[in-house]
Amino acid sequence: MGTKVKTAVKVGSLELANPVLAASGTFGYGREFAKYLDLNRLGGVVTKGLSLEPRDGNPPPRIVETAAGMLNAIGLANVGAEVFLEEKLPFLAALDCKVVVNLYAEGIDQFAGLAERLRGAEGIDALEINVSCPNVKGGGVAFGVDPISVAAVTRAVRENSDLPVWVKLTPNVTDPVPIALAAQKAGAEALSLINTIMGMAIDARRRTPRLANVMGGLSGPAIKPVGLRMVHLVSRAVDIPVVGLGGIMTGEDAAEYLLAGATAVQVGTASFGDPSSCQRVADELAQFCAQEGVADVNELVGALKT
Amino acid sequence: MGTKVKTAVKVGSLELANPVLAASGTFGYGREFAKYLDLNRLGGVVTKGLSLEPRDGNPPPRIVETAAGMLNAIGLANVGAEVFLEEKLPFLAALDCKVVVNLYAEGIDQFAGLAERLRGAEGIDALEINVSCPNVKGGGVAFGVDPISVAAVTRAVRENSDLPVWVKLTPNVTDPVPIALAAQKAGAEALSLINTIMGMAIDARRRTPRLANVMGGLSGPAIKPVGLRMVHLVSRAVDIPVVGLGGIMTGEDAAEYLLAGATAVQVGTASFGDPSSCQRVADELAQFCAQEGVADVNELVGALKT
Amino acid sequence: MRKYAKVVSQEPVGAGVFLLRLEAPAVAAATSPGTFVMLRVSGGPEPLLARPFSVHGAEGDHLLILYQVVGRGTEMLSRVEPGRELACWGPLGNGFNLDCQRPLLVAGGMGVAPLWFAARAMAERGAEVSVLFGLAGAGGYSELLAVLQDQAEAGKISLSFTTEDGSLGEKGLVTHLMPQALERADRVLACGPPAMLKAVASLAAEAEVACQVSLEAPMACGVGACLGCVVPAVPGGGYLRVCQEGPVLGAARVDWERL
Amino acid sequence: MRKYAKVVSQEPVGAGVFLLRLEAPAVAAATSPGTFVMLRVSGGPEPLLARPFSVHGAEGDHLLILYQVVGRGTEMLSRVEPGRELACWGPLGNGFNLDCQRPLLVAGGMGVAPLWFAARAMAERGAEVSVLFGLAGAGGYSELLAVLQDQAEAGKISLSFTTEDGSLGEKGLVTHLMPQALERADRVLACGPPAMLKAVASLAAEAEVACQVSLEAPMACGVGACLGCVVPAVPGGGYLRVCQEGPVLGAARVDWERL
Ligand SMILES: Cc1cc2nc3c(=O)[nH]c(=O)nc-3n(C[C@H](O)[C@H](O)[C@H](O)COP(=O)(O)OP(=O)(O)OC[C@H]3O[C@@H](n4cnc5c(N)ncnc54)[C@H](O)[C@@H]3O)c2cc1C
Ligand SMILES: Cc1cc2nc3c(=O)[nH]c(=O)nc-3n(C[C@H](O)[C@H](O)[C@H](O)COP(=O)(O)OP(=O)(O)OC[C@H]3O[C@@H](n4cnc5c(N)ncnc54)[C@H](O)[C@@H]3O)c2cc1C
Ligand SMILES: Cc1cc2nc3c(=O)[nH]c(=O)nc-3n(C[C@H](O)[C@H](O)[C@H](O)COP(=O)(O)O)c2cc1C
Ligand SMILES: Cc1cc2nc3c(=O)[nH]c(=O)nc-3n(C[C@H](O)[C@H](O)[C@H](O)COP(=O)(O)O)c2cc1C
Ligand code: FES
Ligand code: FES
Repeated sequence: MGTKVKTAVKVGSLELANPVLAASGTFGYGREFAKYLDLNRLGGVVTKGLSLEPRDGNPPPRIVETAAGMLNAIGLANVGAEVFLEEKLPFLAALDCKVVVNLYAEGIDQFAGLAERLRGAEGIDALEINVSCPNVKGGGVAFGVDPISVAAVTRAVRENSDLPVWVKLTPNVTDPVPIALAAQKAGAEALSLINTIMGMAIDARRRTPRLANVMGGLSGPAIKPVGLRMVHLVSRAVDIPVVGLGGIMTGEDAAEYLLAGATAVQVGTASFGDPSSCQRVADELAQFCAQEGVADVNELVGALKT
Repeated sequence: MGTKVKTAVKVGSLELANPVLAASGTFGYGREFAKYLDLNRLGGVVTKGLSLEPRDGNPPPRIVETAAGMLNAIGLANVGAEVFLEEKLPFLAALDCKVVVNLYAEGIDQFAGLAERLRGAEGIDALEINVSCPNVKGGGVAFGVDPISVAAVTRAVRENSDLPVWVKLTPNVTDPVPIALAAQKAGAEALSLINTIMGMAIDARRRTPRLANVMGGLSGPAIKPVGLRMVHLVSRAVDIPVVGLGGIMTGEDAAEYLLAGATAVQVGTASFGDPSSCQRVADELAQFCAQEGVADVNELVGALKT
Repeated sequence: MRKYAKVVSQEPVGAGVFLLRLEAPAVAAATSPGTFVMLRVSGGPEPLLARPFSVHGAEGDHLLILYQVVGRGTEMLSRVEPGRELACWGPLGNGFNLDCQRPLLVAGGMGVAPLWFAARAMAERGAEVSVLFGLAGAGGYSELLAVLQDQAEAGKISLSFTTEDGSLGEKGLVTHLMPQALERADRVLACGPPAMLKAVASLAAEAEVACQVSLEAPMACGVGACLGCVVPAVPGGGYLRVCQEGPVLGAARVDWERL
Repeated sequence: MRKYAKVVSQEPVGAGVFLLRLEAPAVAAATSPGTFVMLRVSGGPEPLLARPFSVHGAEGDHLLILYQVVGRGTEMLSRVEPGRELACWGPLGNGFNLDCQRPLLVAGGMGVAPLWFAARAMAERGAEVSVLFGLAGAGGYSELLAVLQDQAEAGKISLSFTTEDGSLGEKGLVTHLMPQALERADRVLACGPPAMLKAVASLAAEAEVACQVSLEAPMACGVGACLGCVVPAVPGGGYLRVCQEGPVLGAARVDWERL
């Protein structure tokens, strides 16, 4: 690279070497991508949504490509806390980059129990609460759309953990601001947004939904305009940092999110079309700064002229 | 074509020769496209959002291309009711296809006044209330996200008109169903959905929004999964017909909307990339039916197997 | 109206500029200098919108487009092979007013594309045509410039250059040549970046010479329906659609302050 | 690991099938029959995802892919010219178990792509390889079939055909030939449409011959991260990732009822 751009950012109490994290659910437990990029060069890795017990997830088909995007209905399949702590975390803990564990549960007590289960585990730097996963009935949407529930979940995790708590918001709401404020008040150190947008795809000839779950979450470049808007709205309304995501494919996309008000960004679906995307985006962002005469990436944060 | 597929559909009391209408705001007042297709071959034309008085709209730039979509912030520029009735409607009235006038106002009294102003005008077949335009403060979103307001506006238009009233819903809500039910209860004959999804685009090098209005509405193929889902959800919840739209580019896209539960569809942004899109989609839909052994397009409506 | 045009040939003429020749009989027959067409290369959703291009010339059934690669639409266009059909509709918008004896044409960069069509048409009708062509630098443009110079000589068009880096003609902005040229002119036609057009409009207004400018704006439909392509108007405020009331507008109709 | 591969050549072999030769030394060195690669042609957002393709062969630095055009990704791939770099990562997934003496390979359609790699590798090691290749019809496939037949002869592979329309070999489904062929076989390897694989698995199970199938599933990442490519598993339910636990799976591990 040869550029001297300062790339370190602080998301609440957490210092990242650069603002680019891998997004939950699109990067497995990190190791899956180890061959294709240098994990130590990332700002951080957010792991696949973790629940207390292992989950099989939804029946296939679980994914379908759409115009400049994809739908997924994985159904939060994951290895569960025990296997995570024993088999997945040690690899991540040995990395230089930060490790954020994305949490999923179906009730407030379960969230508390999950946080408790992870308490003291070596190598976790922050928890990201997924109140927004649209795929599972009973949890998912119901939490994320209601400020009171979001606050309750946030508090439950905070009270059972010593780690910084990030809350990941759903875009499937009329107004994300009250929810963001509720999370902030309940002690979130940062807000991640956006999760996927609910959608559906149909096979017209077979007359069937293309996902076994019928509905799924839309991600990828198609949703970038929605993510940028929500990050812009929310970051102006809250006093805590925002981690922006949705459709980031390039360093310039990342810069757009920073300008909109994000302190850091996550790269999700892009990792599928190019497994080195996270590192590439980080490199391109530094290049962008160098080209634009930006000495410190923090200068971009919220610097949009409106 | 040579196919014998029956294409006529009934949207409430309105009979359309085929299920494909041109969507509001993307087809001007019809005449603009007369050179590029046979307007008489469409199911109908929905005119640009009309207000009582002429509106200049937002300052430029008003549009920007995004991944498989575009953002617009036209700001409901239109000629106003008087010019519409005198200069635009006569051309439309002479067509075989149905003419639906999309209404925009900033308050309930204004909606009532607008409906009253159009009362008795020759050549209008239905009114479509735009409670969902996301671009103008004071009206737009505020109405469309609240079932009580939507019901009030619907009633106001109904009471001041003899025409069928369609209500066009916004996707920018946590749940469209209560709003749909409110519109139905207030006397809507049909529901159109979806309008554009709120979004934003940023020029990272200039550090400015790409739209003068900062926010705009996302349309095009990028949003098709969102439209399909909302049509599916709403059509199962209401007893009145749904007119589906959002990202329809081809006859197969239209078939997907019908399967999801729409009785008719509108083609919007597609007309920009190909000015004959509306007719092409109607033709392709008939071809699709012929290929699939569907004798009557109504067989597709809601025929999704879930 | 046919909405397709077949690519006859496509020649790079330097600096990322291409001369595209399309077979589009109906458009070619109906066009006049200043009008434009919408071209769409992709059949799929990316890029979604068609791109507007001025008509650079019409020869029999052929339509000429002179364009520069600036983004992915033009990049994709530059890779299209002869024989391919492109979605193409037009001619759109109004044309220049060619009814004058000593027109002064002021072109900035690719603004030369429509103006050259006008220059040749007016020269053919016997007008004394002067063209001022400003570029940032002539580097890379030699092929295009040679073609233009040949055609200028053949067509008795007076052609002068300015470059900001002094690599060709006078060093500086194209407007530097205007005061003198305006002395003889009975109409100014201009096309180029907004800042240039603003300066041209103000010089022409001072000299009390009628002035038309051809404007660019992002377009979705090209046919007056989407209201996406507007520029601010005077008097009375409001907006004009570049695709419909324009792209050629009397300089006095444009609100240069709000542009 | 390099994530790019250069297109060396690309030959149409009939019926929309192409033989693609890529320069991808690291992948070629590491691959084995049954593994696959992810290929992405577009640089932009459309199509967004990479496409999985089995490795059809490896020759020195070269990787061979045999694929059929079925949608826009493969269509775009078929238009790629030699010299172009494609995003390419792999080898991914596990391989076939090649450790047997009298393998029976059952291919349906493009399922022949990975199986042929396996067939040649096993024949080279001295196994008596039988391949049953089923197609809907041989129409259009003559070029591909000629190539395979040549290679079969050279490699001492026994190759039999079935077609549903009877245009080549036995008329009917490829499984019709299996009962007899199974008598001598010590392992079955199969790749093709799910319904065929289910039938193959059940015939092999009846005959008590070990059976591996190579499955297809929509994939996003190809590396085990997205959990998008799962198929239902037995015993114990749950799911297996085709890209990670597969694409080659013991037939007994797949829950054919839920597939
Ligand atoms: C009436 C008119 C006539 C034109 N004539 C010519 C011509 O003769 N030769 C030529 O080289 N160029 C001409 N242009 C500019 C040309 O349309 C743009 O260069 C082209 O649209 C860029 O597309 P892109 O995909 O390569 O760039 P991108 O930047 O990727 O395009 C993104 C979006 O912005 C729009 N856009 C970008 N630049 C412009 C622009 N300058 N004007 C309008 N929209 C723009 C695109 O259409 C697209 O919607 C003309 C523009 C207009 C409005
Ligand atoms: C492990 C594996 C190995 C494969 N090996 C070969 C091979 O050697 N030769 C060959 O011709 N084909 C092979 N396929 C199938 C090949 O991946 C598809 O034909 C291809 O993805 C179709 O892409 P498309 O854009 O042309 O089709 P589209 O239908 O436009 O694709 C739309 C989406 O569906 C997915 N998709 C469509 N068909 C399939 C399929 N059969 N399997 C998985 N995803 C699919 C695409 O990847 C894409 O995400 C293999 C598939 C897998 C999973
Ligand atoms: C296959 C897939 C699985 C995902 N799983 C999770 C998850 O477990 N938890 C979560 O919070 N978000 C999950 N997401 C959402 C992403 O983290 C991200 O918010 C979303 O995809 C938008 O970003 P993108 O457009 O960059 O992908 C998932 C997304 C995809 C595509
Ligand atoms: C430029 C533009 C202007 C629009 N104007 C209106 C309008 O005046 N009234 C309205 O109800 N919808 C308006 N819409 C929304 C469309 O009618 C349609 O709901 C939306 O674009 C989604 O459909 P599409 O993806 O097919 O374009 C407009 C859309 C665009 C792109
Ligand atoms: S481009 Fe649509 S009105 Fe001008
Ligand atoms: S394709 Fe992502 S896990 Fe298999």
